[in-house]
Amino acid sequence: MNFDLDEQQTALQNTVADCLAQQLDTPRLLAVVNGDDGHDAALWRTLGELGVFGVTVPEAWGGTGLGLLEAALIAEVLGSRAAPGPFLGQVLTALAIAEGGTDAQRERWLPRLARGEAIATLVLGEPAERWQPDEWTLPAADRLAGRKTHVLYPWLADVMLVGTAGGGLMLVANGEGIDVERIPCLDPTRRLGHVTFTGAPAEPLAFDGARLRDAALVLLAADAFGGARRCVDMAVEYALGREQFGTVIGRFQAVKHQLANMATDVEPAQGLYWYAAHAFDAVAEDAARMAALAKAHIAERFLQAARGATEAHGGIGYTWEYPLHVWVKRAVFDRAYLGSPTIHRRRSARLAGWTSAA
Amino acid sequence: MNFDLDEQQTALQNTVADCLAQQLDTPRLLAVVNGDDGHDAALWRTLGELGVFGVTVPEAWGGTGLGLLEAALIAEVLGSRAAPGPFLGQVLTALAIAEGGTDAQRERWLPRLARGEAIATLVLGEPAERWQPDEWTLPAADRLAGRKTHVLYPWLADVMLVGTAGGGLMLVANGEGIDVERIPCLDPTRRLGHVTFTGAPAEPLAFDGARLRDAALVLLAADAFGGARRCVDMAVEYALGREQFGTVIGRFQAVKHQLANMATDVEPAQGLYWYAAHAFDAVAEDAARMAALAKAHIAERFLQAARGATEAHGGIGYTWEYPLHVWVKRAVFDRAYLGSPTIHRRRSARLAGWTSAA
Amino acid sequence: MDLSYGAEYERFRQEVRAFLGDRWSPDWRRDPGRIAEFRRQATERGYLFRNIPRRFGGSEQPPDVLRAQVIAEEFTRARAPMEPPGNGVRMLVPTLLECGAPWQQERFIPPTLRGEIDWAQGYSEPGAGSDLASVRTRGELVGDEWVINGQKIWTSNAQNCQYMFALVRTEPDAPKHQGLSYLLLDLRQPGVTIRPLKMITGQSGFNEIFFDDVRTPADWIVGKRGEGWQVSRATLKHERSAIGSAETYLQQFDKLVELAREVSRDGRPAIDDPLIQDRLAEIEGYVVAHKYSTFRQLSMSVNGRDPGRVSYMNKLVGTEIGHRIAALAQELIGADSLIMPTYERGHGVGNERWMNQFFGSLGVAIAGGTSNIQRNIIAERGLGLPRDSAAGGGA
Amino acid sequence: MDLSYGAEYERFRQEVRAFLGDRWSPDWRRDPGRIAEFRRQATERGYLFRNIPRRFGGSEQPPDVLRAQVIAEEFTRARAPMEPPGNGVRMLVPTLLECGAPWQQERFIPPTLRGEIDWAQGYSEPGAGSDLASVRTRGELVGDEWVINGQKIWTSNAQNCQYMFALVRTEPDAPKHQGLSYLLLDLRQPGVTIRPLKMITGQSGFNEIFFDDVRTPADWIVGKRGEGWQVSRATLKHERSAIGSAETYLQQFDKLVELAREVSRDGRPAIDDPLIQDRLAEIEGYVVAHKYSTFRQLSMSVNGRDPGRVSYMNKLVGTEIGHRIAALAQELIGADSLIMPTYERGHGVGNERWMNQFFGSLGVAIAGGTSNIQRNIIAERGLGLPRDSAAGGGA
Repeated sequence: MNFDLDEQQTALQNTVADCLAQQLDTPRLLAVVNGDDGHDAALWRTLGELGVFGVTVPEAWGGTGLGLLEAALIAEVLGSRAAPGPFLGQVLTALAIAEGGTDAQRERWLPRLARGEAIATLVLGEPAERWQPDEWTLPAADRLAGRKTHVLYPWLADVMLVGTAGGGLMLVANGEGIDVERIPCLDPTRRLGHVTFTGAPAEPLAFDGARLRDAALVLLAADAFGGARRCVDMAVEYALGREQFGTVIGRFQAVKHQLANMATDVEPAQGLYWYAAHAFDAVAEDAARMAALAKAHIAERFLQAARGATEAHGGIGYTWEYPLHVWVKRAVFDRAYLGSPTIHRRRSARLAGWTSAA
Repeated sequence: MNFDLDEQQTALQNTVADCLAQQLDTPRLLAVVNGDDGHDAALWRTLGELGVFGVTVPEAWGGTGLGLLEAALIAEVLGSRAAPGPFLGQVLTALAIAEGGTDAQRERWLPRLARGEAIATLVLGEPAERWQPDEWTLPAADRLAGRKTHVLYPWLADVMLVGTAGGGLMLVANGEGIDVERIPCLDPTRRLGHVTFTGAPAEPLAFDGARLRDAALVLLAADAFGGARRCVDMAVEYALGREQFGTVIGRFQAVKHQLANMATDVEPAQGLYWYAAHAFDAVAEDAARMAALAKAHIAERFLQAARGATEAHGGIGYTWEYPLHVWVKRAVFDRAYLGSPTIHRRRSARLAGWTSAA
Repeated sequence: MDLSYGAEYERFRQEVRAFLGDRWSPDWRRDPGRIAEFRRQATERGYLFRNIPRRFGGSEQPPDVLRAQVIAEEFTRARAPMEPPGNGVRMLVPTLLECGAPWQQERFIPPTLRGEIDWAQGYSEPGAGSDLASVRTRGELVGDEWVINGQKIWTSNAQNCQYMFALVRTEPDAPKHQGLSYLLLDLRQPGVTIRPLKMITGQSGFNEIFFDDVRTPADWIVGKRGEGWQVSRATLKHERSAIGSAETYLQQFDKLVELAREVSRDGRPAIDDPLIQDRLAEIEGYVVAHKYSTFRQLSMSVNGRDPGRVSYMNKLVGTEIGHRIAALAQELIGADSLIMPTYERGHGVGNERWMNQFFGSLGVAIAGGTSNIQRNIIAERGLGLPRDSAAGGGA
Repeated sequence: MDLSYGAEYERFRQEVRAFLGDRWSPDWRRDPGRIAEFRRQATERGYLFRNIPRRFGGSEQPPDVLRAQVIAEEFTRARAPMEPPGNGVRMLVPTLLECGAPWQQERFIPPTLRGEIDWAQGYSEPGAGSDLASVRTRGELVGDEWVINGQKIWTSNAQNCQYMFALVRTEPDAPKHQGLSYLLLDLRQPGVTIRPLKMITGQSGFNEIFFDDVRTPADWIVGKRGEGWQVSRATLKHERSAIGSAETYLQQFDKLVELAREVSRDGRPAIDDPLIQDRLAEIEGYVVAHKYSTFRQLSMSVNGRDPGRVSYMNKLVGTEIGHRIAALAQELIGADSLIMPTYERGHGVGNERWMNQFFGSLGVAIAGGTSNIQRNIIAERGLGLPRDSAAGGGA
């Protein structure tokens, strides 16, 4: 038994972490936060050159052909650094095309997606909280017509992976018959728009929408873990630097215990998202349930850690220029996107057969 | 507006508090805890002489003719001191007979109940958590036949107030046709038995079982508040006396903040039980709902405070001779007796009309 | 125990209500002239500035907590303005009444009450948050003027304030707590730089203020030199008691129940979900307890009885309730929590307005002394635990 | 990442399983003779006492966390006894291996491993709980014997123990931490009074022990005079790492789900109640996270990588999970929480057995350093926050 990362996985995670530590400093992050687009094209290119977007693309099409675990390891790092942009849809569209696409679809999209030259996004949500595949109502058709909501960066997308009634997926190249309405976003690093299809040409893709949702839940959980741990780290760092009453506040026992409680709430969750990702890749019978549990559990830990870190900072943590608020808002995003924790706990309970009817 | 106690109420509460502070010291409490009966007959007589049991009995029958609020104020003090015995059934049976009994019933029971010479108990629960009046199944009949559970001190009772199918109440004088089975009790200060009726003669009593239940919930809430505050006080006292690392532990900021959090969780609840009792006496439309809310809320506060106080004490709080464990067990009792917090919150939600059907 | 106000107060309530009906219309809410005139009339009737002497423009009423409560209820219901918001009325005026020189009282209190001058608070500094005694902004007496250099932070609304009351280190050689003075100063002068701080919400409510040889007359000092710490604590007391009212949370809770009726979960109204019902009732337990706890405290104060340790806890109780409401609201609004709320006061804003309550609940835990400072106060004054030499622990 | 054990370990598992099938029957669980013989054989095979040299009766195996894990899993499944429980094997033997004199190792380790002698722990005193350096029990060297006077508390199972290892103040004039020695002593002598402490559960697991001129040979000291504090901390390390295993909580959680299937709420199976489902899933999040967190730590240790700060948190994580399980269990068993559980190991006990878990969850927060001590350790060693001069905060 070896529930540890191998050298390649560790190296991958470190590479991305080092890159972001160098490139995405606070001024650059705040530039994105304050910008209109919530996107940093130069950073996106750099990440593409590192191979971040090829992680789920087979080698034959220019990727590294790894699994969701590797994508999740990257998502943790992106969460830790509050990296902006449409990563989620990028790697998952590639995953779906790699596993379920025709050779023509693969040829058309995978090499460009792997390099980050084309951008992909997931078009899943529908009005009134219809996030889950069995709730989708958009009719599957050669030409799509209907409304989808809360799409990440639809205005940047070259290709959209669209969930349709019955839980299927279709591919839509950006072009005619697509209206995008941008919405004011709480999380400045993951911008959203609603999408209305008015006859957009669509191709079927043989990949299960529920499995795509599960993968997305795992990546959100990984992002949340990275963010939560970063909140703890920021609070610790602040407590070590901030002086009050003639001593650093990190020496006050009440502060120490609050930080210890925060860290203890967060740290074990690393194992949970690792396993959820591993189960997606290798333990089919656990995949759906662990994805739901991980997203529900870790998103709550993140929001709690973000809240705790803000309180630990006092006033400065409430300002725009000190970037902690970005993580607070990412925590809100990770919690709500694709359904709230109680929704996924309820799903998990159903998947576990927690009913007297069974 | 005057949401404060008047002089008589304050004096009543102080009198009982002083009496218990003098009489019910730790050795005497532990004697009851270690005894077979869970009852202190001498203390019971003393409380009777003080007029504690006459609080709900009209003056014409030897009581002071006060309301549930006054009974609750006493219950708070009893909770604070972990006073053992069948107080709950005593004052509520008297209340029910006073308001709903015939003159013959009043004459027969109230004077003796007021003095504590006769003991009364409530016979409400039924197997499988059927605590609530609309769940009772024991058929109302001249002679009762059936099983009731979790009755306080049935072996001491001269008279029983029995809940019957449909939510009514009947009076049963202890005697033929009553089998009592004592059970091992977690709370050593409120002992229980199951009661099986095999043709016990019963008289109807014109008092609503639901209203009786509400009164009982209020008294449990008051008891819980007294107990919870006492747990905070014991933890504070211990922190002021216990030295570690060369200083009293109450100087450690982590301990201070834990105690502050405990106290802050508990203290406002005093207003809640006051109002629930006042509503029972004077604001009919709020009575049932506030009783449910108060019992649910305060029983949870009590258990949390008891748990917190135990942790604040360390090992000594886990021993039998240090009496803190008695409050831990009373917290478990107040939480479970007559239905758990979530059950009463659900009732409260129904009573509030929190449904789309309304 | 009697939760009605009694005949006398109900008569008074009718009187207030009639006055409001006559003299106020909610349409005037953005008309400063109307507002000023209304406040003048309301003060004349004894409804506003009740504990401020008439000679300073107050109404000098005998203390009567219940009348004050009735006035607050009726003004709120009529959406009529009460005393002007801001630090002037809330903090400086009580401080001047307690510690100010007569000329200071005469000169500053009346226009402050009339809303003609607004005051910025100059306490916190980047290196002195909870620990105000660490203030480093220096004041030096040069001739008949104080010359002030340094920086303040967390001053709200400073752009619109003419004056500031500030803690300034004037005795650099004295021990920390004895080296401060409480100075008043005019912000409209060269050397004052005001820099708005954008907050988590994107709004800017607070500022940094930089002082570069800023001047104020020698006698614009409240109390004596080196007494600034004590003078400021008189004000802090007012600030703490001013925060937190059970009524706010009751209203928030009622809106939360409404929200649960409006939104869906799993395809059904959220209000029908047993999980949502339980969480609502759990919060209601805290909200109703807080409500009657404050009623109890109010009544006991009226009766001259000590409400006990709970009086130190009100702010923390409110903070916790705000957290609980924010958490459930986020659950209920679902995807609307992804939307940044706008700050218009109109009614067209969607459920994302609850995210304002979320940010507000975060801010409450920080404002006016962090929750950790509150816990110190509760532990020491409420529970009688010993003071720590290092009394901090906030941020 | 590979959650299977791999062929080598699966072969090893088969070997262990075959051994257990041959040499152990659960019917022998109360037969001390059979147990001792079984342990001897299992040690010979290298399954027990793996990190103890052969010359002291151990099996001296190369470190292999996965083999250890396989052994634990298979022994648990077969309900076969592992190393004898108690302080001797768990605390004294590692201490002697690290700090003991050769003759002490030879004399005390072998019979302790064989379960022939049991040891009481003599650390805590009424005035020295978390703060062991405050120990006041005195030891004076009189001739060739230590004469010991004082009192110890929280020694478990002392009635059945022949010996004690104790912290005793032998250098009254030295600074607090340098005045203690680590002594071994025979409890079966005049002057030793053992008084059982009845616990919250009604059972007595712990004792007070009084010493009145109790004697022990001069060379029954581990380490040098005045080194007792350091010697005892070597043992504390073993104690802390010994507490808490995710497996326990997984099993408790599975039983909790079973319980929810068995009991009713509102006339329906509790498992169908959305509120119960949510609380179960909430706990499951913590339990599964803890499970894979420990898998991760185990694997990283095997791989020679540092699992990081989480390794300081395992006990507190377990304590919190225990609390959560206890709270939901109480909700589920309803009126059965009013019943005092008995302590028979049979299967006839009703749902009130969950109250044992409740009391246990309370005890865990206290045992082996309170949760506050754990928080100090996490903050200082895990997060790198500074040590406080007053490092306490427990009880």
